[in-house]
Amino acid sequence: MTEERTLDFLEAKIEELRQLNASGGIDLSKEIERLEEKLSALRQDLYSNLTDWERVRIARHPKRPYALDYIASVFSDFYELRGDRIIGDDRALLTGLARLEGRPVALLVQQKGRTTEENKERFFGMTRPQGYRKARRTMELAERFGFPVISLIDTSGAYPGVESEELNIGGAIAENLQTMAGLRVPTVAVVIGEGGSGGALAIGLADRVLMLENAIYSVITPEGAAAILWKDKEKAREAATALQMTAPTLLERGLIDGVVAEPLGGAHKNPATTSAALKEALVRHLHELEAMPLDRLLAARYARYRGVGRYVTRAPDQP
Amino acid sequence: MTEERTLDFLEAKIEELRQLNASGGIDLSKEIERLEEKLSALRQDLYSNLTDWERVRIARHPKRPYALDYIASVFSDFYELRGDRIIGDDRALLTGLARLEGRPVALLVQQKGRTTEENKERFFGMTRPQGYRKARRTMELAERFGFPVISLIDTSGAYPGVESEELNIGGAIAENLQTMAGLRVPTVAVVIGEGGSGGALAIGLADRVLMLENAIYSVITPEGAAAILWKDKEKAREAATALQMTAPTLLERGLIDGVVAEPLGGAHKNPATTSAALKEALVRHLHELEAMPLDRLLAARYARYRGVGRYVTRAPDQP
Amino acid sequence: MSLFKERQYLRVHVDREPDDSLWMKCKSCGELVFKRRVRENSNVCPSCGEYFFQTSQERLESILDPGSYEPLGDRLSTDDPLSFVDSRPYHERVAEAQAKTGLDDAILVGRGAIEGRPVVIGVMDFRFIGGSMGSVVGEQICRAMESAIADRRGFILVSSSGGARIQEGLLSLLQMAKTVVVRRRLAVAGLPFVSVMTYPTSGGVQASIASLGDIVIAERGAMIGFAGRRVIEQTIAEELPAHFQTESFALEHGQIDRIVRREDLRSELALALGFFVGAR
Amino acid sequence: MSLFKERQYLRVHVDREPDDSLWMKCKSCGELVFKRRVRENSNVCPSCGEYFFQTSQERLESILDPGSYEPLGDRLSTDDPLSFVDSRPYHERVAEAQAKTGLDDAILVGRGAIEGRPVVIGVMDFRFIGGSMGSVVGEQICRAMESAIADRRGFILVSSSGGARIQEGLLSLLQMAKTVVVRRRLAVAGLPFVSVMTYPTSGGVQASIASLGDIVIAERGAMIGFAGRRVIEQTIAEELPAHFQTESFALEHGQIDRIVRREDLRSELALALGFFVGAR
Ligand SMILES: [Zn+2]
Ligand SMILES: [Zn+2]
Repeated sequence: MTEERTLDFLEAKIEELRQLNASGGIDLSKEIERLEEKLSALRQDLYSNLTDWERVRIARHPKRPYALDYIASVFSDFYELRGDRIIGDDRALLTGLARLEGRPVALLVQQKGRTTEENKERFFGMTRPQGYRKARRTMELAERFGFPVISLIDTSGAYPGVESEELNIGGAIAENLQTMAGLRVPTVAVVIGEGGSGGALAIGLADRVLMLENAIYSVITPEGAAAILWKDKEKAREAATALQMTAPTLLERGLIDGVVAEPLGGAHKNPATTSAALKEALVRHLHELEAMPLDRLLAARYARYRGVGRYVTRAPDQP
Repeated sequence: MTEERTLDFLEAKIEELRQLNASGGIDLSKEIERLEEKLSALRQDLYSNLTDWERVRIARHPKRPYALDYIASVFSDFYELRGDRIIGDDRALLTGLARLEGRPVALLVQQKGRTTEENKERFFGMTRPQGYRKARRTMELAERFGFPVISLIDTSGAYPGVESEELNIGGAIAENLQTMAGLRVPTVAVVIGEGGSGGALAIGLADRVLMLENAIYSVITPEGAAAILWKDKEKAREAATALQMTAPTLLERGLIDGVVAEPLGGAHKNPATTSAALKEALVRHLHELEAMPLDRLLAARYARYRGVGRYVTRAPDQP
Repeated sequence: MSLFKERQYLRVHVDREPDDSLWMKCKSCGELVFKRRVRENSNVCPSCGEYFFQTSQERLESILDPGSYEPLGDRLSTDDPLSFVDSRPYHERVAEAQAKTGLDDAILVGRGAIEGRPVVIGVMDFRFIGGSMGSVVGEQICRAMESAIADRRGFILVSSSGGARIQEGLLSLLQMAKTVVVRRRLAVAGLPFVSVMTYPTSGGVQASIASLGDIVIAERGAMIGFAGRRVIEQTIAEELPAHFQTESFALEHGQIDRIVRREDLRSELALALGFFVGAR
Repeated sequence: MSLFKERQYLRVHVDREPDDSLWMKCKSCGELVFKRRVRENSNVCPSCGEYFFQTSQERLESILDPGSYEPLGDRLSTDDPLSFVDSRPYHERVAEAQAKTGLDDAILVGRGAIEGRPVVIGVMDFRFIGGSMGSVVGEQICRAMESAIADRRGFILVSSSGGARIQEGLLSLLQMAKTVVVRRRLAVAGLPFVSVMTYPTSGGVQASIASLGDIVIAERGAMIGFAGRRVIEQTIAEELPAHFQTESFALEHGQIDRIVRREDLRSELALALGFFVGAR
């Protein structure tokens, strides 16, 4: 997206002209207006038909708002609950209580780091078993007190390492799925950036699954698929398309329940409007879920996941 | 108990005489009979009024039957279930399914080692967090399928070490207590040797708590109490008495529900009769518990533990 | 504290071509062994004890009582929901796998009996696109558990899978959720689920249904883990422990209940299932 | 990854003798500080921030809204069930502790409010035989939780205990079970329990009620652990890590939710309790 930089440059120039104009020497209002129209048209052109790969890049954009940004803008009174009570406290998956329009909710959020230091602490946003077990503990707390559970998903995947395997990361993910399958409170999961495979699903088996417009959600990273299936890491772009991992496509496929609009160019272009849209979506979906009697909620959750899959029935005598 | 050795020596001599007699040279039947009467009287004398400290020594006797011995003699089809699904598999606390008179039960047993090798593997019979968490997992399995839970307790205490603390051994014990408090199946715990403090109670919060006649059950080891309260490790004997940790006393105090008789001199003198007595007691208590409707079982368990404690009410104006 | 001497994974010869000879040469001990004898011996070399790869059909044969197997309901096949093409089209891969294995997809499910105990069983087949779980495998596992609930039988799943079926995209990831919601129903119904992990049980299968057995058994020679060795080596850039992700590694780290020899699997399952007969 | 710089435990001066002077000298910074000022400041040195020991009465004062405290029901005292004598008789130790502290045993329980939120609270007192839990402490904790259930209030327990009261033998061990069965009722009633761990929270208290909070908070300077340092050093014969069993150790190892400064404890508790108002 080198075009993106050109547009940013043009925007800066317009701003300079605007200041010159304001200083009162000459009247540039007309010219500025025309430049702005041009800029707007170019933006529309650039961003309205994003390729899948461009969305992947936006989903991973270093300036993209992370979970804690939404916690600050969408929720109030975030009260972090730390530790799995067994081994440690993962900093790539945070949990806690907070308020959404005054109403208590439980949060499970995956948090990437921005600095090298922070990335080290947060294992580049990859969740370890400690994080999944903490999430499960917080889910159970939420269930005890009737708090809805909201997950904000943003990880390239569960952390692959010797310690993760020693601590049974697969088992931890499986147990989370089992717990979420039976949780007697409404659950909403939102993929805010990267929804990376089992590492994302481990907090994503929810009544409603939403995605930000430029988030991705996939069984494997494009790079991983390229390496395994194309035997060529350069094919990530093709893989991204083939895997159908973008929000609009997944909504069309019926695999998610809603797409939260982002400003042109991505959430980082205007975090405030993104937060507002996210908040509106969360409130609306929770409102619908809370109107459902518990048994209907659980039955709907069951039906949703029981029904996922595409296959054909073969004739008994087919070879 | 040096007298014990004298008696063992006498017994050996009688056996030698019996063989001489059998070989047919001379008739010693009368003399042998008299010696046996004498031996029996001496034994009765020595063992029928054991001091508390003598019982402590029997409870820790290196030849005393351990949990796996009872598993072999009291139960059939032991099917071990290993691993806490999180960290590891403790070898000082074993769990599994087995049959008691054909009926499936879940077992949680603490196992000491006999050889140096085995003691290293089993951490000298001291349970680690991995063991307590495995026990909890097996309890939950038992609950799902309606299997009664039988605990055989034999530990000087939970393993005190850096790793234990890092893995939240206190939290693991607490969670076991909470799980046992609500377990929707009958539970029986038997102290077969040493019932060491929280490390024992962690599998001991049961509907029925039994002790073998020479087992001990205490808030602290006699040695620990001597060091802390008497500031003198040599006072373990006094501490053992003061702490009231023997089966007959605890039964009298109403803190346990039954004492399983051991042969004179301790279970190791005749493991078979001890096993038979243990089996009879387990079958009888389980039979009684299984006759109770679940709500009454849980109410009785609650009342039992809610009611434990001795205190007086002070007048409001007392200084 | 491994039960067996440490080793790399046992060799798995998945590409055994069908041929008509009556004898085969064991790649481990070099002996010529009678093929029928090998098959009757659960595909374990009668001479040296080496495990040969077992197809799902052979696995069923070695576990179930003779003649007790009865496949479940419909034959399902993928409809290539993403019209996926990588270095070649997915539908071609599937057709080839079907031709090679005689299977519709990477699992066989059916009813049967083990030493007289009625069960529903699913056996995954590594030959079929690495035993990966896509829509068909997920659906068949669910139908098997539903059949177990309907008939009040125990459920056994023998896993052999590299993980999710990439070519079905997010749909395949969601099979993890799908199998788990049904597994929960099996638990609510009070029926036992014995998970048998074989070479390999990994990725999305290990991180969902396979890890949720009431009892989890690993076959000797199994590979058990979530992330692939290569992915981990790239991430941490260090040598992996010698027995990493072997069945003894899993046992040592508390992830499984037991390790069994393949020859003993049948009696092991009968023993385990016996406890649950008439359970609540 | 400690939040605070590593240190040995903060000094706890439990044997502060009552005296009549208006000023005291801070043992940490050496400043002469006005005693009333210290007490109003949650027993934190206004000059250097050092924590001084807080009695249970002072703790209640610093947490609860002024004038809101109302002790619960009966005053209970041990009846020395074992007629226990070690280097001296237990009943003498108790009488001395009662005289020294003005308490009946090692805990105060009552009703009160925190920033207007009604609670039931128990505060243990380390001065009374090391804050150990015998029959009285166990009973009072249970009565406090029962009162919380009756009034539908949240429950707060501030722990400061070396563990079980050895002098009451098995009875004191069983207080672990007793507090836990009642804690379960509190949970079933849908009422929150916030456990506050202070210096020290160890042994049978840490291994039962204190670890079972819906939220577990550690005060800065807390010591948290099951086994005593000396016991561990004897067993493993090695140096313990510098921050072993500190609150930052507990946080790092996932055992607690949060660390709070004593000055912030009141607002922290108000914030936490706020989430549960009107919860199911
Ligand atoms: Zn061979
Ligand atoms: Zn100072």
